Amino acid sequence: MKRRDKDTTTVNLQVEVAGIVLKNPVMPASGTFGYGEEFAPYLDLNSLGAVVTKGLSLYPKAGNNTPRVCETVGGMLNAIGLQNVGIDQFIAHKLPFLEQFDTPVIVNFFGNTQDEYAEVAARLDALPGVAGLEMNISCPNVKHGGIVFGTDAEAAAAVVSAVRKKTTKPLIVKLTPNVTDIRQTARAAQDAGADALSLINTLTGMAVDVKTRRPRLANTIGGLSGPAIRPIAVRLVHQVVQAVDIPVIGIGGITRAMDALEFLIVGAKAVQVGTANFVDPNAMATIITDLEAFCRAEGIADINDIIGTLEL
Amino acid sequence: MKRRDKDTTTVNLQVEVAGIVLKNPVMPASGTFGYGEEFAPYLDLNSLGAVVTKGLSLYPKAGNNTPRVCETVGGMLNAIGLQNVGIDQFIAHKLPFLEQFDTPVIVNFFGNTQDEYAEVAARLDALPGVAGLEMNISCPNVKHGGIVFGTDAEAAAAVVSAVRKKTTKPLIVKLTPNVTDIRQTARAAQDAGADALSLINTLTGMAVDVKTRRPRLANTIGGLSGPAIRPIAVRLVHQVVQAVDIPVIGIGGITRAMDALEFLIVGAKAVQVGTANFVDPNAMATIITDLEAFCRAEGIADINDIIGTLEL
Amino acid sequence: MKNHKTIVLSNQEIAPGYFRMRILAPDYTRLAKPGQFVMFRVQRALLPLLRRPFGIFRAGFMPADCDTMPPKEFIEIIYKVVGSGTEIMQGLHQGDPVELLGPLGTGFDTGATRGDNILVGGGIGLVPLYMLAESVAEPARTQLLIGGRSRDDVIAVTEFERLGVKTFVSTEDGSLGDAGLVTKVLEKRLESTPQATVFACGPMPMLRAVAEICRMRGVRLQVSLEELMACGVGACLGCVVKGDGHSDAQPNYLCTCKVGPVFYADDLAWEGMPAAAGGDCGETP
Amino acid sequence: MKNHKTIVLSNQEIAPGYFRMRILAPDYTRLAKPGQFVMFRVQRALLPLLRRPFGIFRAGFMPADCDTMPPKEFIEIIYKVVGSGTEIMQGLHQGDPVELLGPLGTGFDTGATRGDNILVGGGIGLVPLYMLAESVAEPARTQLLIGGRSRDDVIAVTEFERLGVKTFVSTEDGSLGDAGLVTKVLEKRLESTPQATVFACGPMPMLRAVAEICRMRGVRLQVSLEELMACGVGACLGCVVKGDGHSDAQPNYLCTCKVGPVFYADDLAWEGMPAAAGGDCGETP
Ligand SMILES: Cc1cc2nc3c(=O)[nH]c(=O)nc-3n(C[C@H](O)[C@H](O)[C@H](O)COP(=O)(O)OP(=O)(O)OC[C@H]3O[C@@H](n4cnc5c(N)ncnc54)[C@H](O)[C@@H]3O)c2cc1C
Ligand SMILES: Cc1cc2nc3c(=O)[nH]c(=O)nc-3n(C[C@H](O)[C@H](O)[C@H](O)COP(=O)(O)OP(=O)(O)OC[C@H]3O[C@@H](n4cnc5c(N)ncnc54)[C@H](O)[C@@H]3O)c2cc1C
Ligand SMILES: Cc1cc2nc3c(=O)[nH]c(=O)nc-3n(C[C@H](O)[C@H](O)[C@H](O)COP(=O)(O)O)c2cc1C
Ligand SMILES: Cc1cc2nc3c(=O)[nH]c(=O)nc-3n(C[C@H](O)[C@H](O)[C@H](O)COP(=O)(O)O)c2cc1C
Ligand code: FES
Ligand code: FES
Repeated sequence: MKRRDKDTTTVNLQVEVAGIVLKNPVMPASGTFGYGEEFAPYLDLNSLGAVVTKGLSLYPKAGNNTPRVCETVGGMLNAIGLQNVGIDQFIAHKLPFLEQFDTPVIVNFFGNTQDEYAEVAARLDALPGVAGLEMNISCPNVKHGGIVFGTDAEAAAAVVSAVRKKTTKPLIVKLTPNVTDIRQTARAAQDAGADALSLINTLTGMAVDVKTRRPRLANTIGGLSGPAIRPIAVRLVHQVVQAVDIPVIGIGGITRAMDALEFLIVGAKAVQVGTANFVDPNAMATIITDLEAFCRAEGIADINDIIGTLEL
Repeated sequence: MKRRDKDTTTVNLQVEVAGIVLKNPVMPASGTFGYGEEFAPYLDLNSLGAVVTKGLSLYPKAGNNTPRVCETVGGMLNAIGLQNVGIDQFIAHKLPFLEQFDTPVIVNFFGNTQDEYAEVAARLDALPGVAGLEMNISCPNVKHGGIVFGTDAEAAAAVVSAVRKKTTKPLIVKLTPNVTDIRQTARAAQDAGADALSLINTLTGMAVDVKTRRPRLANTIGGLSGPAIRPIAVRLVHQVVQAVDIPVIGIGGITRAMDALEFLIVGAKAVQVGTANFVDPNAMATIITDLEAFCRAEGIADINDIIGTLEL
Repeated sequence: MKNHKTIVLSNQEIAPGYFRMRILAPDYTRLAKPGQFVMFRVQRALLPLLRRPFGIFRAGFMPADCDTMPPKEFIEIIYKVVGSGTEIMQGLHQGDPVELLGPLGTGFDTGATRGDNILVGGGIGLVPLYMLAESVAEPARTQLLIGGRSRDDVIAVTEFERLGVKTFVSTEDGSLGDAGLVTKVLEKRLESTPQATVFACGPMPMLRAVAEICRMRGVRLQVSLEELMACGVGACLGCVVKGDGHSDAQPNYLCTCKVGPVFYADDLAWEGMPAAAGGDCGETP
Repeated sequence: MKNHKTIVLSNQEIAPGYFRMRILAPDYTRLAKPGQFVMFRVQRALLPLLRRPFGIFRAGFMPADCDTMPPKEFIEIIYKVVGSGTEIMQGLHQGDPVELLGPLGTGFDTGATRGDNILVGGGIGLVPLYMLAESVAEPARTQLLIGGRSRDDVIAVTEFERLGVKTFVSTEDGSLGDAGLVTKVLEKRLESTPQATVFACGPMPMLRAVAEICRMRGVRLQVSLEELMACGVGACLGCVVKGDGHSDAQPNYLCTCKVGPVFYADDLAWEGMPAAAGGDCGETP
């Protein structure tokens, strides 16, 4: 990646995921890119494969008490508590901004109950400016004792089915890594009608302030993200790609083109960049440029030729 | 920790785990300290709370092909494949060395089948030089399609019961973090007769060499350890401490006294230091000294007064 | 608002544990407003992973390296070494590559500085007050109250004095200036200039006390807050503080990085405001 | 065998991408044997996390800083910048704190150097051969064959020449010395000195070819290998290579860090020997 050839042979970076055509396989991970506008001063949103919004719910959500974030070795914990403006405000104030760009908008969403999921999906389905839906199933099911939808194959299947009924738009189901066998939830989501899967969401973690003896997050427990989790994410994507027939989007600890390539090689059709956006607001632009340079240096004309080429 | 008081008030660092009295709560994690002798030139083995050996099996085991290790951000992957000299050689050549020291020897072991676990336990039970047994249940059950014992509460209960019948020595069961709800395997192990639990073993991970498109480990998948995983380990120890009545030993990414204290505060009675031994062969000695200095600086006379003092 | 890949121009210890770093920063003299901050990164480092927020102490020009070039634009930050990130920062040298994201946030409402001003800085909290002092209409009607634990924590006083601002130093241990808390000085100064507007930055207990003093006297107060930040640009929602009227039922969270770091005291919910606690990314032993 | 918390004495680029670092290293002149290595750490860094193994180029004394002190004992390593760790190393300065674990491993069997010796170094593989050349009984009967991709990869030749060793340089692109592979030179030299013992260090394809040449001619060969290492002391079992007679049924794994890094070629299973592949800890973009 250090050598940047002067060579200008065109490299095709375009990929297709669940019917959504992406200029390139790089998009932000939900919750790390706000509603897009926060990063517009630093990054040309037109250069991205897609924009993925902060997770939306039916009603505005205030989120957790602070502290909400804390740094760990090679990563960070967050317990934002899914703070978001809610679907009405999103439609009124956030979506119009994103519609200016020639970049597909993927809306990440969640609910506290199955019905809420379905209702948000129905609302989003009606919006021409929305190219696809990403449903975050790493949320506690309020009606069923707070068990996380995504940790149980049956619950996952049920909530995905409910959403599937409400939308004909491309539906991406975002999986949690906090399970014994992710292939079970992956297959359940596929069978319930998902058009694609994205993974991983954060790993559950915790840190303690030794002086005060209190958790570093007000919520005690939070989600671990960043380069520290990349090996876990690559393993899970590798396993899921083998287990399903629908496209997979790889997420977890990507900071460089090299990292993105790990996911593409094990079979992800696209990637999402999360925590790295905080480290460098221009990270995705650099990754896209470097992916192209890598292909050129290796004599690869089409990035699709890299996808799933892991040699075992 | 920077201020090192000249103050020489004695601080009690002694703790007891499952009937084993430890001079201090710090011991090596299995597989990162060989059979002790490898580190003897760098560290006084008498200064440790205990020595924990590389995982032993009934017969010698050759381990995996290379590459077996690979560095990741804030951590490392390993797929050693449980290479070990086997119980006979251990008794003949390794244990006598360890018996020279005034430090309890905890023998980590595993089997390919439930019967093998039981047989190794029976052999170890007969050895006066062995203070306790730590059984690693993160191994595939060869007789049952290779499903890892420790990922299924029933299988875990069965194998722990089988071992419990063969030994009256303190029995520590080492849990895998690669599960949806670790409290289930923790309770299963407790109910099957474990005297203590230790956690976490490594998280399953993978890395890819982008140039060759091959996994960085010959075994494709390996175990992630090191500071990167610490937040996950602290969370799991926190959860298990709430769920069981037997003592818990905290493991995962400890490199400093501060890290050890996180585990003690959430309720671990002792800790194991793994990957950090590679980073600094003297790491455990420094941690012990710094734990004492911390207690002194905070006016704590007995380290047991720190254990489980998390404020929520 | 830009991300500059730039370099360190100088980095000097100005008091035990306090460093002043000058960084090449094109456009900052034009863009940076009093009270704004930057997200600082040691370039290419993944440890620490996140950027560190620092107030802009001042922006200025220095002579170019040779005649035919334009003068160099810089900012200065002053930082206290408290953890892994600042420890790495103290080892940086001239020419080392770093990144600056900024200028960020909403700074002081300088429209409010027309009459008498009292600037209250606790320890390192003094930093964002310098550009504010530079910007006031009548420096002679501006008083700066600096508080610190001991003499070693009182920094940059001469810089303020050079602006023509009246400075009052107090230390908790009495090793410099008046002995006692800076809030005691504030109460005294408010007796002579009760119409003053107050601007404060410092540790939470100090800010809380200042807020109480001002509230009791009906004095307008702007405070600059610190919160743990991941992005600095309003995207992660990690840095929120509770706004006025916040309740569990009717939450009112405000981003410190966007709406702040400077707030009117009236716009905040002061009860239960936590002291900004540092994280720990595991580098320092 | 000790872990020294010590400092860098100097660190200079000796060819494009190749650096020579001198490190304060008490006792190494006495303890270090030819072919041994150290595990090097930039002190307190958690990124890179693991130490990096480097051959000891030489150990020596330098004058003390003042008359009344004993001379300073040092080692030198020569390293090529290839990844995240060596990239950080190239930025180190005199006085920077580092850690050395060593001397480690089993070096060359120097008992075998009595007659004619041929030392074969490929690129950076030359490093461990210097102490070996220093130790031979008759330097004049010792030949050093250095191979590199181009002239920039041929380092430290003059140092060897100063020892009175005959040196033969070859480069693949012909930019220095003979054009072609070092193995071609080896075949020629073995014609004139067929009784020689061969000592080789370099990339795996070179070593494999050297092993084949020696096996065909019945020449005794010692090779120094590289493997990924975590601990360097025989504890992690990460660094194994397959020993002679290894099979899946009868595995014979040998620790490169303990039994090696130097092995008699006969003691190794050469089929399927993998080329040591670097890891990647994610720092370099
Ligand atoms: C708007 C703003 C302006 C600031 N201006 C200054 C300044 O001018 N001079 C100065 O010395 N400090 C200032 N701080 C505090 C400074 O950001 C922290 O001291 C610094 O981030 C500590 O980093 P560390 O790695 O050394 O400490 P660690 O404790 O190792 O840091 C770990 C994590 O906690 C965060 N953190 C720790 N302390 C604070 C804190 N007080 N506020 C916010 N985040 C924290 C770090 O950014 C990092 O993410 C400011 C903070 C904010 C929010
Ligand atoms: C016994 C021994 C002696 C060595 N002597 C020298 C020497 O004198 N000069 C020199 O330049 N190099 C030498 N090497 C190789 C040197 O260790 C690697 O080049 C170095 O570790 C690369 O580190 P990095 O962080 O820059 O590369 P990265 O690729 O980022 O390293 C990532 C990981 O892979 C390991 N690694 C990468 N390449 C190698 C390699 N070839 N061998 C072993 N581990 C590797 C690193 O140690 C690290 O754990 C020796 C290796 C061994 C085993
Ligand atoms: C601050 C923060 C907020 C997040 N919010 C959401 C969210 O609203 N919905 C969601 O599905 N994932 C959310 N995530 C998870 C990320 O989208 C991503 O899956 C995870 O961070 C792993 O990727 P990374 O290692 O590149 O950050 C959030 C992550 C962070 C760090
Ligand atoms: C090289 C290596 C070998 C290991 N071998 C074993 C083993 O034989 N038995 C076992 O129970 N755990 C083994 N482990 C897991 C460690 O004991 C420990 O649970 C894990 O590394 C997490 O701790 P750490 O982050 O401090 O390294 C091994 C870990 C490493 C890195
Ligand atoms: S720091 Fe991310 S929203 Fe303020
Ligand atoms: S490097 Fe650990 S055993 Fe050789």
